[in-house]
Amino acid sequence: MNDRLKALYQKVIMKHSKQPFHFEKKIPCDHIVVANNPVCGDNYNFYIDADTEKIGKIYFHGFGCAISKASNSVLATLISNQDWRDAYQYCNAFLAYLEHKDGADQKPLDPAFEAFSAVHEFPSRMDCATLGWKEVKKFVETHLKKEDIRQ
Amino acid sequence: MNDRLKALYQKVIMKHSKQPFHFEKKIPCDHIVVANNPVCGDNYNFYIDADTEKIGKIYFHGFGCAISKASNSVLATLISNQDWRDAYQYCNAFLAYLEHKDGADQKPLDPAFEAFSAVHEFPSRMDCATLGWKEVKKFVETHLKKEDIRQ
Amino acid sequence: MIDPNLIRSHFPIFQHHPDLVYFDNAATTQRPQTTIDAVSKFYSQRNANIHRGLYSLSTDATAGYESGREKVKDFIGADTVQSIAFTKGTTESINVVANSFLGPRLQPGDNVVISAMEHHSNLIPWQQICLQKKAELRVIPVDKSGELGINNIGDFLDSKTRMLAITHISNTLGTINPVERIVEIAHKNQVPVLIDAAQSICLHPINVDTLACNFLVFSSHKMFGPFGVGVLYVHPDHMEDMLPYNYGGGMVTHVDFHKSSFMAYPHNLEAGTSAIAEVFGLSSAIDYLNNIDRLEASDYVHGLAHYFKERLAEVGTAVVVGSPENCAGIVSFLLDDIHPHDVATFLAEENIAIRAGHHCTQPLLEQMGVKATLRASFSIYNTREEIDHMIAVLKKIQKFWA
Amino acid sequence: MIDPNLIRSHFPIFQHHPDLVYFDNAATTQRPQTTIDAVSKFYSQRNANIHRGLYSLSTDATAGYESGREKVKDFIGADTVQSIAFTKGTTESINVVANSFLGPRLQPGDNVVISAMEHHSNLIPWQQICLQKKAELRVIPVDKSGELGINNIGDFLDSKTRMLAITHISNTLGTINPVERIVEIAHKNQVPVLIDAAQSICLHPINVDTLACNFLVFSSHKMFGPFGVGVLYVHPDHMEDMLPYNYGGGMVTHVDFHKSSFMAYPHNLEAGTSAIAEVFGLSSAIDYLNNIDRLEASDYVHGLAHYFKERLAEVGTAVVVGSPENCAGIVSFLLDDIHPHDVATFLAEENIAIRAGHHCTQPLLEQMGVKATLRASFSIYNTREEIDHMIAVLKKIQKFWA
Ligand SMILES: Cc1ncc(COP(=O)(O)O)c(C=O)c1O
Ligand SMILES: Cc1ncc(COP(=O)(O)O)c(C=O)c1O
Repeated sequence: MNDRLKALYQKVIMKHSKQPFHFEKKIPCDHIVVANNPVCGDNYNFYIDADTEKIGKIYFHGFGCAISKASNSVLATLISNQDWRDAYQYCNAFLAYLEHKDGADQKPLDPAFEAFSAVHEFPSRMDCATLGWKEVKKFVETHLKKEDIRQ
Repeated sequence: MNDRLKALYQKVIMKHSKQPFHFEKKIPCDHIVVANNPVCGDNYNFYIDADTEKIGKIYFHGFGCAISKASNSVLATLISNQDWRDAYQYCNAFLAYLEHKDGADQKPLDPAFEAFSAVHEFPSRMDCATLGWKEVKKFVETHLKKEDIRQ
Repeated sequence: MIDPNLIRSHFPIFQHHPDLVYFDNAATTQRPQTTIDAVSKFYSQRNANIHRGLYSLSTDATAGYESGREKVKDFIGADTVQSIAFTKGTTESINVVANSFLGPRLQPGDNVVISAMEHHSNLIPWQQICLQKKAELRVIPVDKSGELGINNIGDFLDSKTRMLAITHISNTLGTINPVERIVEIAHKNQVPVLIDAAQSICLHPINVDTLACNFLVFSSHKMFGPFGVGVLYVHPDHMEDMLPYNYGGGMVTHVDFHKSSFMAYPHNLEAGTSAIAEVFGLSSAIDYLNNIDRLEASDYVHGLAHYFKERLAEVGTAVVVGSPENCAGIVSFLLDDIHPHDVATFLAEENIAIRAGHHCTQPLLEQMGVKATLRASFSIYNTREEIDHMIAVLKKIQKFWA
Repeated sequence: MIDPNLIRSHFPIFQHHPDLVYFDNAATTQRPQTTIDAVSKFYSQRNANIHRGLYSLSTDATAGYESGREKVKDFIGADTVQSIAFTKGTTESINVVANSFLGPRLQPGDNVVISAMEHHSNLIPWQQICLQKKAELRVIPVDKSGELGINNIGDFLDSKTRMLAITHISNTLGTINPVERIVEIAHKNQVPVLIDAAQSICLHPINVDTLACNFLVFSSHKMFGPFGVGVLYVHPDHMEDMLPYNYGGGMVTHVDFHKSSFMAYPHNLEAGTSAIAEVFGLSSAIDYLNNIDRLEASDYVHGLAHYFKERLAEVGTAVVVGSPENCAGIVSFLLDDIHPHDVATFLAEENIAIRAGHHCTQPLLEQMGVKATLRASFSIYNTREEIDHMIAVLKKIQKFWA
């Protein structure tokens, strides 16, 4: 195993992928967010409870590689029980961290992001790590827009 | 003018192309044979009188280059008033002569063929010289087949 | 300043055929060494299929292919890279728009408007979809000079017009159509516009953002790029309307035996393995074009056409077909009543490569009252000396024929 | 005897990446120097558009392009060169047959038969035309070993069957279908057969005359030739039935504004400028293939697959997906429950290029009860040493994952 691989498949990732957090088809729930990558076949559902104030528990289930599973597991850990705006900020920060946007790779918003710092070196795996975050971000965004309109 | 061109655009060809034989829309007639090359736009009609015994006069009219016009003019000269089988033999011989088939370029059936001996060196012009002959040959062939069946 | 001799040195065909006078650029351009190398370098060093590979050759090929899309986007000033689909060429691009966009929205009694100077590729696809849907194909005529009556274009459009498809530059007469004005008039009538940029893409800077056309189509092989690839630009407004054209690998989200769902444009139009190496070559051709001043280049080439027409006046009864005021580097002409094929054969013997025929514009020639023309089309590696040479040969032909 | 090291020396990618283990040949093969040179030589020395030019570059390009057709004809043992149309690739060829041949003769209540192991490109075109025409798509299932029950094929055919479309070799499982038997059965039922030869054309000698199939389709890029070109073979019986697909230049006899007439097959299917340089490259690839003993070559490659499966047995819980008796050089497998993408990433780090995913056969994988596989596909430049290396890496991955 070379160092690049060791950096990608860190202990944290292996652990999350083998024992993902909240990995369960949690039905009924308030919302189901689908994260589907037709090119590689990754296919996850997020089962999300939420009220107007904040997001509740997030469960997820589906099929995909270790990176995607770990990334979604971290998502479920971090976003569950967040206030909507915080959730949005977390999603943004995670994506910016991975994409090295504006030096965002320097200081992760949450130390849990660091497990994914090596993904950037594997462009073909970026989608694996970001797919779930992107879809959940879209979901949060839609909610926030509705809020804005309502206000 | 190089020698190749002089060989292609011989006096005989220039004469036939400028004063083509039987160049006239001769209607009514017994048969009209169309010779049309969509790639280059050559477009001729042959106006043919014929009975069961033999072909009568052949006239032609249309649009095309000097080579095609000369070739059709020679056709009208040689095939007019031929017996069907002789006409067929002439068409075959002309095409074989131009295509250098089985050494057919050595001894032309008719000295008039010789004016076209250089066309073989200009592959892009072969169609110009052979189009009319091919279509008239098909026409003669169809007649002969009907004859064969009748007999 | 365009230095044709410097440019000539970039195109290996002229090393191989030092005497070649290549005046058939409207049919296909020659390729600079850089384009040729980009293709062979791809095969020698980077070759892999794209989109689904996890190894570095494949991710690298994918990135290169997608950066080709980006390069095309920048080259034509598109807003988003999603607007760009790779096709086989102009012809396929137009067929796609006729079938994947127009077809489903064309009702009996509707109409489609083209001009009389369209290449068969920008005529027959519309003609056939109109026949199929019982719609009307309307044709804006050309006048004797080879121009469209721009002031009358509005008269051809009405509330039933579903598309206006028009060439930027006539491949036969060289006419440069005022596409900005045309798009404006069409949009006033709520009519979407497809611009056939096959002849203009190489040397005429085009910005789809300011031009505001709805569709733009062109071929790589007419802009110093490889054969086998072309572009379809679709304005963001219509991207969601584009149905798949071919079905197959690489354009689906989910497939089962009895139904499939498809990716969004442009991917839904790129079924099967793409012309990957060709996209690398096209990228390189765009780099080449970005390194020259294309306004100067088109001026230079228009100047050659102008010079050729001037000199042609010396050749007795030679006549130019069409005399558009705004004219690109393309000239159709006739030499006395000598058939164009005969003239072209004589010219070919002197290493002058020009076209003779209908140039895939049969109805246009019919309108102009001719059956075939000689066509000289110039590019940046051509020179006035080459034109002088051609004029001399034309005079010789005329003498021989007299 | 196949000497993989000699063959390797013909493929410049291996000079450039000496450590590359390229096991993704089912996606696209690598190109020998001769193919690459044929393309760049065309552009450097012979470049011109074809069919309508009277100067020597163009007549020479035309002759070369048409001799490519002749070469393809001989390569597949077709009766006449008129049978061969050049397309963009397998995917386009199949879409053409579905639309230009089948479409007009498919009535509501008719059916089309395919197998469960078809690539999306040989599935969706039939599925969509069936949906459009209210016809039925019937699917011959695969058994657990990845084979079709050949004895049952007759049961799927009846008097309403208008086409049987089937792959020669499964791109996912490597299954070699007994196409001769299948054609026989179909013809007994008066059903025309399309053979998807995308995976077999490279190393499996095919003779359409003895095979007697009605259509054969394949891509140049999977047989050491360039991207951007493929072949459609149509049996002489059906040539007159083939309608145009794209409309444009080069496929018409006469055009006026309101109606056109078209050339006969194959020219009516080659609208627009063809992939000319690519046909030169394909010709050269066929020369390359004609210089090796393809029976030996396929034996060699099948031997590699067999050896790989044997050695894979050592790797604990690795499982091969499908176990067809007659198997080409393609092996799908899984490593424990590690996701194929993770395995492929590990392999890529050791310069081993293999695919992971559904290989454009989603419904097949569903039938086999898996979502994605690893796929190793071999060619004549691969060696047992490379396989040994992969096995060693797979063992390392397994250990790391444990
Ligand atoms: C069996 C089979 N059919 C069809 C195709 C499609 O070929 P292409 O992508 O070259 O059109 C492929 C290759 O991906 C294949 O393996
Ligand atoms: C104006 C115009 N439109 C369309 C085409 C067709 O382009 P292609 O043959 O590359 O598809 C051409 C070139 O022949 C052209 O000049």
